[in-house]
Amino acid sequence: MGRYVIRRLLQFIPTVLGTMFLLHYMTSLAIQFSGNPVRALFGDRTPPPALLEAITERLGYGDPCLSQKGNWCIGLFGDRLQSVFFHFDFGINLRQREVTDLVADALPFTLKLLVIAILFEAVVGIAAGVLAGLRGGSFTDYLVKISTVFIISVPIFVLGVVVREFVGVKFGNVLRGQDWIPDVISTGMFSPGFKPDYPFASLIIPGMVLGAVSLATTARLTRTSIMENIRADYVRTAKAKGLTNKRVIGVHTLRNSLIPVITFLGVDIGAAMAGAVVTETIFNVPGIGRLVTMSARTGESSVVVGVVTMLVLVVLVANLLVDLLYAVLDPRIRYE
Amino acid sequence: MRGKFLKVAVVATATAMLATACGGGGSNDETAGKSGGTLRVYNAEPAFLTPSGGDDEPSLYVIRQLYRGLVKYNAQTSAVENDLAESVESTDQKLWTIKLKSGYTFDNGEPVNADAFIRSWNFAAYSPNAQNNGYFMKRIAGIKDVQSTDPDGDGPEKAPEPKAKELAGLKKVDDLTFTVELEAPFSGFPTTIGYPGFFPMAEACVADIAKCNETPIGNGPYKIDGNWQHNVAINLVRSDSWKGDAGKPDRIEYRIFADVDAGYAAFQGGELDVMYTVPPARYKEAKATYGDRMFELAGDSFTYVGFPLYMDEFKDKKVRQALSLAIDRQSIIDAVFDGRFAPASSFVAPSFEGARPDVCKYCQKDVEKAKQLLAEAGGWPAGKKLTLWANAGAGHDQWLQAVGDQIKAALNIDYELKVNLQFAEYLETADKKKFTGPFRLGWGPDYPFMETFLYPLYGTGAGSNNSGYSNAQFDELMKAGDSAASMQAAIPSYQQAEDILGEELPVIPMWWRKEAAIYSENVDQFVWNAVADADYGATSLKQN
Amino acid sequence: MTDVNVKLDALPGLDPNALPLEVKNLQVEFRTRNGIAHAVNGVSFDLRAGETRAILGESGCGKSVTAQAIMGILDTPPGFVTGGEILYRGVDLLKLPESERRKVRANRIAMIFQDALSALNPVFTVGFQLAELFRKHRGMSRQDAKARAIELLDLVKIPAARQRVNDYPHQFSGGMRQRVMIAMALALDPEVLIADEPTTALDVTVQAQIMALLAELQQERNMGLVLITHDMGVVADVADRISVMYAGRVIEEAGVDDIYASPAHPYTKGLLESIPRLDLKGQELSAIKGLPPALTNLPSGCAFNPRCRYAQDVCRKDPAPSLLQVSPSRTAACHFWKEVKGDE
Amino acid sequence: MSDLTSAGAAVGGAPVTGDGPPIGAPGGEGKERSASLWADARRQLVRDPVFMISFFYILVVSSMAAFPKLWTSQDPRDCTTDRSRIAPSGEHPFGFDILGCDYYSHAIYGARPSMVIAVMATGGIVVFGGVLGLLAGYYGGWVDSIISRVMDIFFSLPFLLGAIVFLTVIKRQNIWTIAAVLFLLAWPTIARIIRGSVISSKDLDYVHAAKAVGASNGRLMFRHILPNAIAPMLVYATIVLGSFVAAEATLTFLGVGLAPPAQSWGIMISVHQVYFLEDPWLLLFPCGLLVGTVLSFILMGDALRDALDPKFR
Repeated sequence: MGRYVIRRLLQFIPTVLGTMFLLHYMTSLAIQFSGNPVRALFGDRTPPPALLEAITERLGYGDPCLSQKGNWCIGLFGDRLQSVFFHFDFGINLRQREVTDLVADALPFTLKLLVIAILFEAVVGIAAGVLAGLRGGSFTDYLVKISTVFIISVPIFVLGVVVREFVGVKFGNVLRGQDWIPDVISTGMFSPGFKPDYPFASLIIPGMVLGAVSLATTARLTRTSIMENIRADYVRTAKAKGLTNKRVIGVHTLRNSLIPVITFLGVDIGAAMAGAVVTETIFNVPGIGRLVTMSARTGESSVVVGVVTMLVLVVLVANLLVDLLYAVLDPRIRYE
Repeated sequence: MRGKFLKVAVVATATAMLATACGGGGSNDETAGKSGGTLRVYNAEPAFLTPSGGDDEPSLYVIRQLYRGLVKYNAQTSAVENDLAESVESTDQKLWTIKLKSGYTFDNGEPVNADAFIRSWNFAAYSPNAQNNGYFMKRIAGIKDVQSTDPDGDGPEKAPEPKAKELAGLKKVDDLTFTVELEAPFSGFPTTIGYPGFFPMAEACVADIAKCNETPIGNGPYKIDGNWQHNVAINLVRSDSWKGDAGKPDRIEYRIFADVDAGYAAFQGGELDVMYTVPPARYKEAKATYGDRMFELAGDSFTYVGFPLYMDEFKDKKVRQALSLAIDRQSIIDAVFDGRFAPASSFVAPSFEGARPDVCKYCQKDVEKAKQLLAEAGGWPAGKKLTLWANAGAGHDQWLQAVGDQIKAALNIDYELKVNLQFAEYLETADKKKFTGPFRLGWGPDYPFMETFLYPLYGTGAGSNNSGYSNAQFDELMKAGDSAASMQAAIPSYQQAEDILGEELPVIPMWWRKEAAIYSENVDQFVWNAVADADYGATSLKQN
Repeated sequence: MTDVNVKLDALPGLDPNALPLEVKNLQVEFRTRNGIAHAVNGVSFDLRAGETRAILGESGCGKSVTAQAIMGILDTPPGFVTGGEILYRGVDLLKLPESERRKVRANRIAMIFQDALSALNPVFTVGFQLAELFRKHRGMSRQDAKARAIELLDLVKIPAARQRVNDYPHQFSGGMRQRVMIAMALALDPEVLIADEPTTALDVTVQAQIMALLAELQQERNMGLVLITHDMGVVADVADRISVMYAGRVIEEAGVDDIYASPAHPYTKGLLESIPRLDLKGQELSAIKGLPPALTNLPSGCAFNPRCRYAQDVCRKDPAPSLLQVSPSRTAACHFWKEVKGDE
Repeated sequence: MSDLTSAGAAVGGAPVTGDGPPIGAPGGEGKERSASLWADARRQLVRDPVFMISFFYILVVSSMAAFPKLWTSQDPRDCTTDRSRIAPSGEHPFGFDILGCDYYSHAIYGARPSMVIAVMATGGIVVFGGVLGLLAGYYGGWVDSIISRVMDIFFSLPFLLGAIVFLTVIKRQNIWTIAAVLFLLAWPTIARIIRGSVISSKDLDYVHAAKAVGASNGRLMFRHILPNAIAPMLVYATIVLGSFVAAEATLTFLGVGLAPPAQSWGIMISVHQVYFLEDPWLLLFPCGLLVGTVLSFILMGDALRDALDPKFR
């Protein structure tokens, strides 16, 4: 196991470097071909060249390779690697803030959102999947099947906007009109978006929207998995052992059925982080996804490279943990 | 990012509208509205909270409560009134003497004296400091020496140190007096210094500008409570060190939204007291829902379609006039913007002193005349498509498409849209004069003075003259206005210059943005400053 | 748990002197999208204590379904028991409520499955799976249950039981896994053991060991054994009585010697002829021609008639006869049993 | 968004770790069995109403994309702001959009970019991902190491974030670039699926037999090993088609997808979503078409999987 982990960690190195270089090259190309992002800061008015240059220099976009189309900017990449790995310096954004600060500001919100989303999709998704899987072909099964496919089909931004308007604003306003409902519910949970006064409660609904798509997948996966396992020989053995139905399902079926589901949930962390882009925009959550989108839009390559690199690391570590968890859950798998 | 800098003097005619619209408005000497309470307002994430750095709307909204400058603008008449200045005077419009009132301090106890202003302006102007508002120091003598240029353009060498660290045009006379020498006479100088880029900064602030950005050291009626919570909130409380008229609310909380729709949802959910803007698509709904709690005012943000005069197709003014005549501005405004804009028929914001309607004779739809003018000009090259340019991701494609549709219908010129450039690339294209067809751009005034709408956009070689327009007579008239004895005296020259534009049409004026703000039932009196927009410090809350 | 120390004597109608297992006219059908399959169509047999009853037949003939129906672990849906009786010491299991029925399983009637690898839960140690029986049925503590699990592994002759109790099923060899299965089945001292093809997946040498072990344990405990198999060789070694099944029916029922000496049904005869015999080396093996019929679409008349060399019109028109008495101790479901038998 | 991962996971098993029971459980009897597998599958699918309805719906949408003139004679570019947001009527069943263009013809013409993007990107990942997966699985060793590391790079980029970064950087947002970005970020999934099933079928007896009689590497890969991997790939490809249709809309909403004057369902939805309280039909029509398409692809994928996977018989 130990050797396996070390090997996997070593494999991270080319992956992370590759990802960083890919991002570096893409963003360098962007500057080479479509111009200095600093220029956009001034909008309609043309800045004095001196000022433009000074700001460009300060932000690290002054490297001459950035004005030669197609240049790989290897030197700049080297500098970036050096500052990232030796000084933990990811550069600054157009507003001259440290990327590490930006991430530190944004991360807690995204993490909270993720926790809520993953919990929601795990609990509700697995429950729905188990219900449907145990009663294959029943009404519940069809209900779960159809509603989950439907959720997957609706673009998440439509879902988000509809939920914000109807649950956050319309329904929330009804609740806010009732005195007996505690504030944390009426103005916290059912608010139209993130609220600093209720940093957790106001993220519940956005988190649920974020988790909705994966919830559907979780439910489908659980359902399929349960249906496969419920017919498995060892489940029959468990029944033949005279165990109660609860134990046959709860211990002998579920444990096996949840292995792929848990794997999915682990991998989904990365996807959910990306999905947070949409949710965070709609519900005004100042998280990582929004940070990356905005930076990409304003062409802040240092931010994009820095933040996405960090996210990639998170995804890689999450994947490794999932693989290890997989080995714990399924003794047939041994990594050596 | 279409920055809106200063807000403009509302002329007498607009005052009446303002008065009825906001229920009496509120200038500082009026004792309307009681003080107290917490005002929760919508804001986007500011770029900077320092006077030298913040040049975008969200920044200015915060800076104006944290800091105060030499002059301020009357909420209703928008006339320039002294704030920290005792007097701002000049005899030749070139050398200005500024006297300060005594007794004002920063929140950290430092005095607000002549040094504070000189320090702040020098800091902004010195190019290695990379301050966005260095742009506004461009008229002060010696500006070239504090800004360095890269000798080989974008080449490998770094820009050298500027020749001087300080602006030669700024001279301290005594603690409360200093003089400002301009590069060239400018009669409108007193109006410019009410812009936050000219607000003073404490020594401690300039010493550690990054820290000052997170925890501003202001000199205004409010001070920050805690730090700038990026992307979340900025909370201000009333400052005890402020000697002027105190702000009405005890506390101003700026809630930060990345998406205006999300902000509107929060307003609907009762989480905000003021939104200084309404999402365009929700304007109708907001008007219906909030009716008397919506404040509207003709604004001064200008949207135009520029002609690339460096292209042969657009050299003949009749072609330009014909294209302008083909457009039904009101219809586009109604369809795409729910009426949130006012059609433009001039080049200077209607609210500005000296502005006149219908300067442009070709800004009303008239298909017959358009066809005739185009025919006189020799027609449009057969088969050539008109390329319409706009930057991507800002929703301009919608209305530009409508413009194209109308031109196609009226003049049978087929069009294509070129709307995929991000703003930075788009602006560089503009700077390099690489547009291949009419292009969308906007303009907001830098100060409440006609000149700001004229010279920067149409003066020969001026910074934002993206059309490449050049007219000696126009330049001459501008110069005459700049050297006029007073702001009033400058107006006739400027008006003549505008008339030239009305005939030559280097750009097609499209529309002026209408300001629309909404406020909640908690608000007792909402105050909109004609120049500086929503004035949160003057807005009062209902006291229970 | 509720089922601590179940006293099964409390079962209503329990008659200690009745047979440990008696199946009467059992009917099972599978309701599928393609129609109803009559998987078991009137199967009857009985089992005495200490006796080994073999149920013989090709795959798909309903023998495993019969076993599952007896255990009450049929997948419902699609499988339904639609008729007949399953009597444990005089008590009809089919009439018991599920909670009572559950207590019969493993305690009174236990089962061994064909493929021990898939029949053991891959994610739990064998110790856990053994101990579970004691904990849930006998209410033992974890430690006691584990001690019993080790004893059981010893009983089925798994070397180093103390260490292996913590291993997972996939860490055992095929034979060892089947021993674990046996241990599990015997854990609660059942009176009836149903072994569904217990050796099919194993090497011949291991097969013999397992069968020997089963026989030994059966004798020790005077346990009734229902051996379900398609392997005539295994049957000859261990069975006392044989029921031959075809297409959901028992078509011949006799003592092991009688059947081997003179089968009374053409199908049995066919099966015996298809066993390779050393003494007939060099001769071609005769196999039964054709394939077993689909249960959803049985041929009219006797289900075996398309493959039967004795078949005549009556076989094609009339349904196969119910079991005819061939001798006092044996029956066969063939109009022409005399010809079949006499042929030999 | 998790659309893609969900598609991956929806195929069953865990595409990520590649362990667990091999998908499709290659039996070993080779071509004979696979022939009957496909025949059985076809028979089962034809009788499955859900599959047939979905299939029919996709046919309809494809015909809109291929031959919009079949469905409408209106020119979607014939717009005038005088007709802005007029509600649906008999003559104009979907009404008019904010620029006064006929919304029905807009929706018909909008099918093309959505479908073309999805089809191109899916085709790309099937071919490219399939070949790389095959090579990695078949040769193993350093070939596998290199391909796997490259897969890791793209796989570890969260899908939506990666798309945003690439598309904002490319700055030319048209059908080609969007398809290319979807392709770039999605091919590793299919490569993994193929790699997994190649590895598990590489050791099958008939492959050894073919090798023993001297079949070339190419023949072994394409004639003997690949057919075993087709079923899971087909299921995944069908579902991913749906995900791509949805992804186009989401990218457009985020401002990195197609932009007007191009016409696509994504543009229709994201432009009009702000009006959904006032004129809900502006959102409902394109959304309905889009959801129907995605739904159909997913249901088809489900049905295919059920038909092709012996476990579900």
